[in-house]
Amino acid sequence: MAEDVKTPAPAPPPEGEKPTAEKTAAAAPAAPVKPAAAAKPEGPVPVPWSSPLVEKYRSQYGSGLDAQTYLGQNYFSVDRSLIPDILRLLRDDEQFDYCVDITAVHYPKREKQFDVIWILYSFSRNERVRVKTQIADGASIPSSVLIWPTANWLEREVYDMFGITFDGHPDLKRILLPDGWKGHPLRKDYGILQQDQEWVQINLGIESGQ
Amino acid sequence: MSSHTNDTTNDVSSRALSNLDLETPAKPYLDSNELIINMGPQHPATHGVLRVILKLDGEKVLGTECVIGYLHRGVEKIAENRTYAMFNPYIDRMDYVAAVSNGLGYCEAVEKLLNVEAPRRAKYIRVILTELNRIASHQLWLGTHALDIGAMTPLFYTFRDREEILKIFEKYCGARLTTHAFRIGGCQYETYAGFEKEVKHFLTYVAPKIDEYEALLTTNRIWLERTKNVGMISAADAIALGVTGPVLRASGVQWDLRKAQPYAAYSEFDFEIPTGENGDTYDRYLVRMAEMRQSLRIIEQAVNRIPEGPIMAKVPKVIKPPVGEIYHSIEAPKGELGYFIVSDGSTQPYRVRVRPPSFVNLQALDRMVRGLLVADVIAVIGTIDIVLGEVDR
Amino acid sequence: MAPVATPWFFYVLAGLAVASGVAVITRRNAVHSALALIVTLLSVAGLYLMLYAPFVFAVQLFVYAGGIMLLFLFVIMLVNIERSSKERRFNRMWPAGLVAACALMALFISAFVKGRTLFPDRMILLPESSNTQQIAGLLYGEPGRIGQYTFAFEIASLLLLVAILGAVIMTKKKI
Amino acid sequence: MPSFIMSYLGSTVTPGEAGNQFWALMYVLIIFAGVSVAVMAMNWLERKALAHFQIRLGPMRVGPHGLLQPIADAIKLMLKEDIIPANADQFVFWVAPLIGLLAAFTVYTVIPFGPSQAVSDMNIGILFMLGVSSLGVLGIVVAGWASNSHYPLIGALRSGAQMVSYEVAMGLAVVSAILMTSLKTGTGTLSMIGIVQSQQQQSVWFIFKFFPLGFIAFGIFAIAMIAETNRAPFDMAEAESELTAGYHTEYSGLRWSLFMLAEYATMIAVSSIAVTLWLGGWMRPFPNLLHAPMWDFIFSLFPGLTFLCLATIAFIGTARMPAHSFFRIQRIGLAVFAALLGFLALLLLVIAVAGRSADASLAARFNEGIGYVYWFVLKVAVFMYLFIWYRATWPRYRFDQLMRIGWKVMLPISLGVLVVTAIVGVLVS
Repeated sequence: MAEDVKTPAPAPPPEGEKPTAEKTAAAAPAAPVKPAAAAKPEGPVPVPWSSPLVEKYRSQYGSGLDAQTYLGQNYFSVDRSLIPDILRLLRDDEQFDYCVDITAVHYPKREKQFDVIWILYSFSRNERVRVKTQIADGASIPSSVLIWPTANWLEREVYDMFGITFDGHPDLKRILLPDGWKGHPLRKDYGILQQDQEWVQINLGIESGQ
Repeated sequence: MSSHTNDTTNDVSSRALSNLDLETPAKPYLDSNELIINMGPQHPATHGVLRVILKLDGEKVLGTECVIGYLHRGVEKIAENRTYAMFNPYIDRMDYVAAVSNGLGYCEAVEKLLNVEAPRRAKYIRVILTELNRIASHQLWLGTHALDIGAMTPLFYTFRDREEILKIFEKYCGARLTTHAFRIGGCQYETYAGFEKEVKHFLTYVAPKIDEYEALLTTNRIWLERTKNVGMISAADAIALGVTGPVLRASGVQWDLRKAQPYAAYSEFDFEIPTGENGDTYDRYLVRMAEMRQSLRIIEQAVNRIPEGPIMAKVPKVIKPPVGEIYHSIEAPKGELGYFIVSDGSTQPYRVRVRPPSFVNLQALDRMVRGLLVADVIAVIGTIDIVLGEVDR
Repeated sequence: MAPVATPWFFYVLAGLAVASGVAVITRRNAVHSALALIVTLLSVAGLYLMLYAPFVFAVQLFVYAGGIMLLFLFVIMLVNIERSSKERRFNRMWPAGLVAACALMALFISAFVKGRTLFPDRMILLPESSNTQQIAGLLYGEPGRIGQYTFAFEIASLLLLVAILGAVIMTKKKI
Repeated sequence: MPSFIMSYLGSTVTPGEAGNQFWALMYVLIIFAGVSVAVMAMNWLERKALAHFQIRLGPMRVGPHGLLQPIADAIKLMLKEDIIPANADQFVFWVAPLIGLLAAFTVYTVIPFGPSQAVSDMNIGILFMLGVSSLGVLGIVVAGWASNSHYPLIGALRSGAQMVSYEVAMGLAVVSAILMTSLKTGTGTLSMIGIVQSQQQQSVWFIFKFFPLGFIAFGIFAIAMIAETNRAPFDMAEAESELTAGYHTEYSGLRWSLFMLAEYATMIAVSSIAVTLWLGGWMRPFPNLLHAPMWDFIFSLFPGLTFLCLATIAFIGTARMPAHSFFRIQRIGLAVFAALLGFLALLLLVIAVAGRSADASLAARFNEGIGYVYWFVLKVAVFMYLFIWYRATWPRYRFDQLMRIGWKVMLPISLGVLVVTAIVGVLVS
């Protein structure tokens, strides 16, 4: 797993998910400047992010952690096993006291299908950082509700939309969709017109919600 | 309460209540049963289709649980099936009372992803419209909040003045509410003739009107009693719960993205960040009132210094950002509105995540209302300033 | 004032009082019983009015029908109606109650028949307008004279005050 | 027949006291119709005044300036489906609005529109009023319970607790006014007419008696009566934004309108108590200073002049209507209304002129009676306007704050005023 993340791949390697994305190799270090369209002076490239913080963590965790900067935004790609520790450290030692968002991205073609992303902010440093990890479908991830109470609803939403379970979440259930709904709509294999017909028919008493 | 009155509701809501960690008194003193009340989704004061399940002891709130999602439209899913430009109008439908702010955040995020920058004149136009929208949003908030607390009249005053802003929007881009004012790379429309004059006229028009709202409420004894020390949230709690916007500032945290991480042209303007002390409903009211005045200041500077020049950057007809991901956030009237966009190099975003301020702020409701009374729940829902279109997306 | 108190009024009011009194103890639903009790109280208030005792009538209205019954209703409303309506209405003591009621009735009848001499032939009709003053005179005394019942009246009000305080202390967890 | 009518018009006591059953019945009918019309007018006035407070126009469509709106509303409410929730207690649900309505209308038997213009002059009139109006809360509480739903139940509990609490302060304020009645004569009175007459004897409205004392007692009553009628800012029982509609959430159609009727009738009734107790009831201003027959004549012109004013306003409204055929019917309607008002004004002025002499002629009696009723209604109307004004201006109190004010502020103050009034009264006499 470490190898996956260590390669300085720009975040999404969605091999062939869309026809246009075909060309994007998973391990393309150079920014994909292939389309002629984007007439930019220089293609932005994720560059390694070096800072005392990164050095510290790298020495501590070694290969499980990788730090990059893309368009001036810093992010860690960390191994799934490091997740609760590194988040806690970031909050306790580095004052990333504000969890802006928790979200996920689905890459169905990948072995570990999901990226889970924490967007953190530190009031004292006025700095943002993203923490990313990859997990497989059906795998669970430790909840960060105890680190930031705000994670409660955010994790529920990720669960609702992607079906990623968070261990230790006090009340993991659907938040936006009704409780009995089947399917997780933000997965790529969930069609945009798709619905839980059964739920609609039983609960709304209509044939279809379309 | 008599079970003949509440049995049915009990059954419906028992599952939803499962996470209410309610400390029931060890030994009930006199036999006082708890009452479970369903506030909403059809309720005059939940600002849309929010359902709050209240667990009450008499009128005292023991715990709440929000049930949301009645307005879920799958905006994030839609984004994955639209091009970048096509998705822009959908953004307006989230926080529909601050559509301009939404659009600003999205356009800037995509611009960042494309690594282009809007021209300076476009940025100024954006700032003027966004700040006008902030005033409109706060006015709408004030009217409905006051109505929730029982003062009917401010609602009509604020709507009268909000109308002036909507007229400017309408003249600028043809729409009043879901404006779709900005495009990726700048603005589509040049300002209409007399735009500056009308905005300036609005500034002189609305300043005394804000005093008028304050005259009705700020020193009103009933208003003070209803809002002071109600729905308190400490700065530490607010940060831990991810609360942003006026709610956070009312708790004493002087943090505003316009200052902390300036976007658009905000670094060029002189304005202050109003903060409160107690983090109660009254402070949030004061902060928003002060913010309206600060917005007027920003607009005045912007409209006086608006530069000439192009309003659209060089953006390809077909927007195809390079592979990568970006998080960009702005200070929407309700708090930090963030867009996390993942591009796979195609014309459609691979993933758009909206970080809605209302959604996150609403989570603090439970913390704020425990131990208060039913009437305070109304006041606190109002003071968080949620828009259900944004909470449910 | 011309007398309007015809026997018909009396029979109607008395009948209403008895009928609703019976309803009070036979209704399964406690709120219905309470409403019937209000009708009883109002009928009795009407009887007071017929006896040229308007002050007592007003107090009956104000205190019993208005205040006390409201509190009754408050309590009853919070009781589990469904459960209580399934419970047995009378416990095993009802024969004793019946006997007691019959004995009381016999006492009343005997007092009415035998004890006619005990009562004055005709009540002295006080003018209606001075009824309130008469009561005040009894309770507080005329000018320059302490009333007969002043002390008892004040004691009673003190007792009530104590009862109120007791109720507050009992229900309030912390004061 | 004229002699039959005269038989009472010549009398100086109320029909109840005179044992005149025909006139008592007439009075009951007149008052019932009058109050119903007043409630409708109040409904229109509230909507219009509230709208103008709030920079709106209010009803404009049904009749000129929405004048027929209350009638349209009444018809709509009568025709609406009358829903009884399946789980409601049918009988109690049915009887609850009637309790409130009965209580609200029974009070009017003792309200004195003039020294003889009342159904009856009970010698415990004020107690009767308080007692009967305290029955009104039963209707509300029972309605909340019978609806078998949460919001109505909470609304009912709130309004019950609220009304019981404020009745205490209200009663004490009333007692301090009653104490004042005993000052000159030595014996006080509970009769509504007697209270006004004692103000007449003492040549002062009780609001100005022992200056701050009467005023404070009046103030307490004026606050308590708003709470008693569940009006803003004390409208906790039907707090729209909290309890949707409180105790009448489940009611619809005619039953709901009965609640409204009862509420507005109660508002008028409690305002009448305030007017009777503190504002001199039917007395015109300054009867003691400006008592020359000339002044009597000038004041007797007031009713006619008021109607003349209203007629003028209506005429101006007619003239200002847009000259478009769309408005023709409205214009005609408003003109007819104005003409009607003008005719009434003329009639009143004629009566005032004809009844100038202080003899016992029919016109003089009529003139006198109109004067009494006019001043009484005018004072009550001021209170009605205040009710609207409060509603437009203030936010709503919270329930615990309401209770705190009732028990911890109003009750001690009213007790204090009572005691001080008694002491001052003893010292003065």
